[in-house]
Amino acid sequence: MIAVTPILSVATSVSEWMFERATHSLTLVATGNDRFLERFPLLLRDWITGHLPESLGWLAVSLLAIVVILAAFGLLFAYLTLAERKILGRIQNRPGPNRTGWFGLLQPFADGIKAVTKEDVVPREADAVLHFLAPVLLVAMSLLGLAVIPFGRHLLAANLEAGVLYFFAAGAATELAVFMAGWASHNKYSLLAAMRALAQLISYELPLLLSVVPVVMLAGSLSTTHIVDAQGGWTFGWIPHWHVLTPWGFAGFLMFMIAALAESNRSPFDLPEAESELIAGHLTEYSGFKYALFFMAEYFGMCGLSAMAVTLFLGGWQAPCAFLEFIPSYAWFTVKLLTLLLGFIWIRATLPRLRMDQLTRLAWKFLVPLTLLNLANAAFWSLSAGWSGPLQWVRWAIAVAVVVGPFLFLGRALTAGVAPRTYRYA
Amino acid sequence: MNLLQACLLVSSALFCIGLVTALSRSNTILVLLGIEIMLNAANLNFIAFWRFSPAGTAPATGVIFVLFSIAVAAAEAAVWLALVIALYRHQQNIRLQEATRLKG
Amino acid sequence: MNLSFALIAFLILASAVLAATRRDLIHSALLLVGNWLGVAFFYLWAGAEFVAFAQALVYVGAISMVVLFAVLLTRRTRTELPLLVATRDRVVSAVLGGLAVFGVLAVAVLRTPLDINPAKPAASVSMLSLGQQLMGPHAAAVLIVGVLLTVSLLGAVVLASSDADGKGEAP
Amino acid sequence: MNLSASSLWLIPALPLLAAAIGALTPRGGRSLASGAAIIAMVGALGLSVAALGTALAQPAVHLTDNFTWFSIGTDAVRLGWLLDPLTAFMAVMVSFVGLLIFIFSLGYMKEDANFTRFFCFLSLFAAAMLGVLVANSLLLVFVCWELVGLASYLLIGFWFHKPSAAAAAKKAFITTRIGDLGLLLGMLWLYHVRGTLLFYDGGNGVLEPSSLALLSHGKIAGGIALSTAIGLLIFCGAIGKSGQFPLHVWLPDAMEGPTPVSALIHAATMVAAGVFLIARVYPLMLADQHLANVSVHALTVVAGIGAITALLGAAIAVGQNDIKRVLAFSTVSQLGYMMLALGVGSWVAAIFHLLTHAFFKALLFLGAGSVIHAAHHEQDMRRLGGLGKRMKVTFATFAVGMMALAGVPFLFSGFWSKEGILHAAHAWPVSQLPLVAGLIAVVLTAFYMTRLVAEVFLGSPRSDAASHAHENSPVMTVPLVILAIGAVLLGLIGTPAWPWLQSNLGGVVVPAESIFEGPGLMVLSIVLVCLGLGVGWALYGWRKRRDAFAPDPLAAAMPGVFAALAAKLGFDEFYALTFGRLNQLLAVVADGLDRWVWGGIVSGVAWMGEALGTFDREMDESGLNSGFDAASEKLRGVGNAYSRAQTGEAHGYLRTLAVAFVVLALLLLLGGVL
Repeated sequence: MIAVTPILSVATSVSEWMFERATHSLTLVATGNDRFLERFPLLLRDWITGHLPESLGWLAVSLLAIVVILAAFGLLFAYLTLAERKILGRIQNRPGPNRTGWFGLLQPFADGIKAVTKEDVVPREADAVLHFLAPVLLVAMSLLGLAVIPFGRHLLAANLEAGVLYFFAAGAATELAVFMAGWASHNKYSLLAAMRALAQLISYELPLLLSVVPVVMLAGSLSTTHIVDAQGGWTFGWIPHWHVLTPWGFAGFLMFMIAALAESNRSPFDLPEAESELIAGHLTEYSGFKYALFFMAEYFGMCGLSAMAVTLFLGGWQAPCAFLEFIPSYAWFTVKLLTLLLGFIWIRATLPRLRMDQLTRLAWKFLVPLTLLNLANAAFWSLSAGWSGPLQWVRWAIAVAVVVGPFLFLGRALTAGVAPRTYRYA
Repeated sequence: MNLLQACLLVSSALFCIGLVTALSRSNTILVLLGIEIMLNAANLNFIAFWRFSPAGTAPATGVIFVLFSIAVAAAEAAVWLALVIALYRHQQNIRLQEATRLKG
Repeated sequence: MNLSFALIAFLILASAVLAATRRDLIHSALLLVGNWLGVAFFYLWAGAEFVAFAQALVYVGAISMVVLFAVLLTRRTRTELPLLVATRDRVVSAVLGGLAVFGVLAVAVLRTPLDINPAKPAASVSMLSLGQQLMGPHAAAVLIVGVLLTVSLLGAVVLASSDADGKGEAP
Repeated sequence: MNLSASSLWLIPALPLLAAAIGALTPRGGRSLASGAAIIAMVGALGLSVAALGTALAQPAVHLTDNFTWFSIGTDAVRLGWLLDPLTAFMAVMVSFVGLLIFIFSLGYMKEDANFTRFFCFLSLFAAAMLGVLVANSLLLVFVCWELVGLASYLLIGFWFHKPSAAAAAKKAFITTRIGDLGLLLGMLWLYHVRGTLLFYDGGNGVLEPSSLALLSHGKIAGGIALSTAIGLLIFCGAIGKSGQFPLHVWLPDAMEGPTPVSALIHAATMVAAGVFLIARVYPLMLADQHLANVSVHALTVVAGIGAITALLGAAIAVGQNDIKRVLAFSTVSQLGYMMLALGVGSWVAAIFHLLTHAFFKALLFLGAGSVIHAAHHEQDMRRLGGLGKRMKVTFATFAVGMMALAGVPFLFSGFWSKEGILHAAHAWPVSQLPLVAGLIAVVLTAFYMTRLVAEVFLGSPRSDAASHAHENSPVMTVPLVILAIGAVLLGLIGTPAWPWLQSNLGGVVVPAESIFEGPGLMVLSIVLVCLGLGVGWALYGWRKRRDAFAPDPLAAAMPGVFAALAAKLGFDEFYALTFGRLNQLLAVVADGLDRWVWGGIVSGVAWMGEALGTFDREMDESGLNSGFDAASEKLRGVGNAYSRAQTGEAHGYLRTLAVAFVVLALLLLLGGVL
């Protein structure tokens, strides 16, 4: 009863609200005079919805978007797990899964079948309702953010004026779900993990949002489409105007990615599930499909944050060079997204896990001051937009100095007295 | 009864639920949560009045008021977390009716 | 329109009532999060997108965390305390007081003739104009809120920090 | 390459930025501080060359970019940047010579603990000097001028733990301040008369014809024109900065600073500022020339001072034993030449000599620095000797510098620029005395430079330090070689046969003549140079000094004259006895006034305050307090009664609030107010 009411209510109000958005984006389509490949998804959609009566059109459009996102990211999730296992294996000098299907290509489906058929164990002392709700809520919340990501020139589920804010508001609820999982399990390791997760998520929420603010400030909009449009165009036809290619954007991108690593509980920030200390953290008392749901949520969160990073800093679906524009925009988006996701996997294979105090120190003493400075830097960048001639160089020099100087200074100050580690008996 | 009045009634009911929570529960955290409910009820009113105000008046005052109210609520939450922790450290529990040491 | 309003109102009120009556503090807190989300949906229904997202971000993302932290940091055992007689008296008086207030408010609301303008478009305030208003006529208030947040954060740290020498504890 | 006047500020801004970086660098960041300084100078050089390109496109035009600094009432104080060939040539010279000196310092100051501070100050020095060059306002010039003074103070006193260095820094600072007072007065007067200090401002600047006509019309007491008075006051500043008689005394003492600093002061920056300033305000100095019935022309004074200084400096240099002091007095003498050239009406010749002098004097100083560095800070030429065999590069380059300074004919730049000055003096209608003084100085210059080279590089080593000296690293010798090449080649751009520099500097094409312009004078000066070299060789080169304690041959011949020259003609003692005494007397009077008169008044006021306070306190305690006590008791009683309502229970308060609200609302509702 408790669970059903909010979901019903959410469904109605959100769908009504989506209706207005969907009609809005429908009008946007007709003006496109680009290539066939670019419009192909839209044509497909119109062909499908064309069979339905006019009054149900908006519903079909919304449902179609949801189904496509679910299918695409579900498949991406499946093969991302495989890719992660394979890549980690190669990095650690072992083959990785290669028995199921060609090169192990059927492994994800085997895993899925195994997860579904396993027994769903709920501890006797556990809070049954919350224990059930936690994974559901987690997956739902990590999917919500994908609605505002422009996957291509015309591929956007909901064109919100406050899209960036919506993304982070939707993401905020995942912390709650992690806590619910930890608390409902009635297991001290789970609870400890939940506490850790809370502290970590609160700490990194701040730099994450602060590194986004410069982008919003420079683009002058919270709408994801506007932000991508603001990064369009090229200098000399081959240097794109992506935010990552400015001093503040580069610094902001790096800090956004660090905070995103922490927000999605990925290594080296995976303290809540540090197996050497906490068994499996908040996942300890979960098994079967619920366990799989947690994994799904983690990968969805990772995909969502990476997609946001692509949108905010890497130019979204824009092509890197003018003459490469013939390749459809969603292909470019996919390439950038996959690059970032592979970066996530690579980092997991490379870096050791942080300690709790190092984790919070990194957030509060390093990232937060740097992001604040970066905000001032972006303000300078926007104020000095009119400088030209030799002043252009001065502008770059100042902006780079504001990024690099504090980085060196803070880094030195924080590592002062910490000698480089020596492994005497290793 | 029109829609605005319905909104106002809902917010009044929410306010009273918050009030009852704050008055009846002995746990300090719940008392403070009751206060948060009352704050939300007030915000509800602002938005309701803004939504149904006659066209052409007061462009976005209600929205801006609620934004500031939310910001103040965030500040308040930080302070009351500290208060609860300080209270807990002093009397080893967080029952509000026992926190009477400053009585004259 | 009215159906969704009724559902949202039901969500808001039901979650608030349940939160007020649960024994388990964690359940109360989580239900309250539901209540706050309901309020966010109400804002969305009313067309105040930005406020709705801000509400979700601040209440669901931040204040709920603070609540859960407070609960976990002050919890001693999971066993519930017995209901005391003094508590029962207080509950009764509280419910009576609450009903009285609600009665007064309801009468006041119902007796006031209120003109409404349902023809008003939903999202009448664009993000740009909102930002210009905040940075223009309300810039001073934004600054003051910033100062307030900083001061309250510092104050909270001072309040919650344990006294280093141990002498600051009350006797 | 082109650089507009509005971007001109970047030239001084780059070294200034480097100075800021140097100031913020901790002691360990040697490479950061020096790297920033050198990169900034390279940048400034590049920009200066670009500016030169822009200026040479239209040599006769003064490109300006003026802006309002701030406004008071209806008046606006305006500053600006100025780009003409004078600015551009000077900027190229300053940044190029400065760059080489910076590089040399890398080696020279390698062992110093305060390496980063040194480069910070050097950059500040260069920035201030470049600021003087690009300013289009006397006010801005003055600001940078004083910054030059500050930087020189910091650098001369760089080794402030040496008492002599600290004293020298103070002396340099105070002496130049005396001149600056004149400059400040002249500036204020000019502002009072014209209401602006911009040089060129589209017809309204102080150096433009309308303003000059106004200034030369006005006459003041003593029968001199207004422009003469202002010009002479501005010249006071130049006297102080450029070490002219009678304020030349600080310049030799400035040798207490590290040698690269001496090179920078003497070659490129500080002393050049004075000559540059006069060249900059030359239209103002020239404004009174057409007046016949005045008692004195400004330029006559300039020429006189220059001639005296040229002669005096050359004479005193003969009697010095410290390498750097000889060079210092030679600078005094050469600056005298430049002033002389300005005075006799040829500012182009003065700037030409300034440019060539910058190269060979920087070369000589850096060469001396190389010697000093190699000989473990031995500066007394009697204790050196025989270094030519051990330090071949230094010797060769130093010899080039010496010949350029002495004016050895045809090949060396100093010859051409000096010839230009002598010809200008010869053509001066007022008097031939400056020419005579210049010719005597030519002999003396050749003589003392021969002495210096013979004593230091020839013969045999006369101390341990000298016998163990060896050549320095390339970081020090390469700048020497570059400067030596410059010292030879730079003369070629200003020969009478191809007066490229002269034509471009003034914006008026100077017709080319044959190489041997005015053959009589040239032959005379060549003969005089040979005479000086010959006498020098006869006295010092023919029979070399055996040991450090042998008497100087000249002293043996003329003991009285030599002693007087060695004592610098007693200027320091004279000043100490007159101005120093006067100052002390004033200080005693001021001290007495402070201690007895003002101190007494202050103590009296304080005593009165104390007495009033005592009276007040007595009144309070006896009269007012009892009344307040009674009132306080009452308040406390009320408070006690009121505090009973405070139960300490938060629930209770909230309940009361709710009930009160209901009651109030009911009252309003039933009362029909709503």
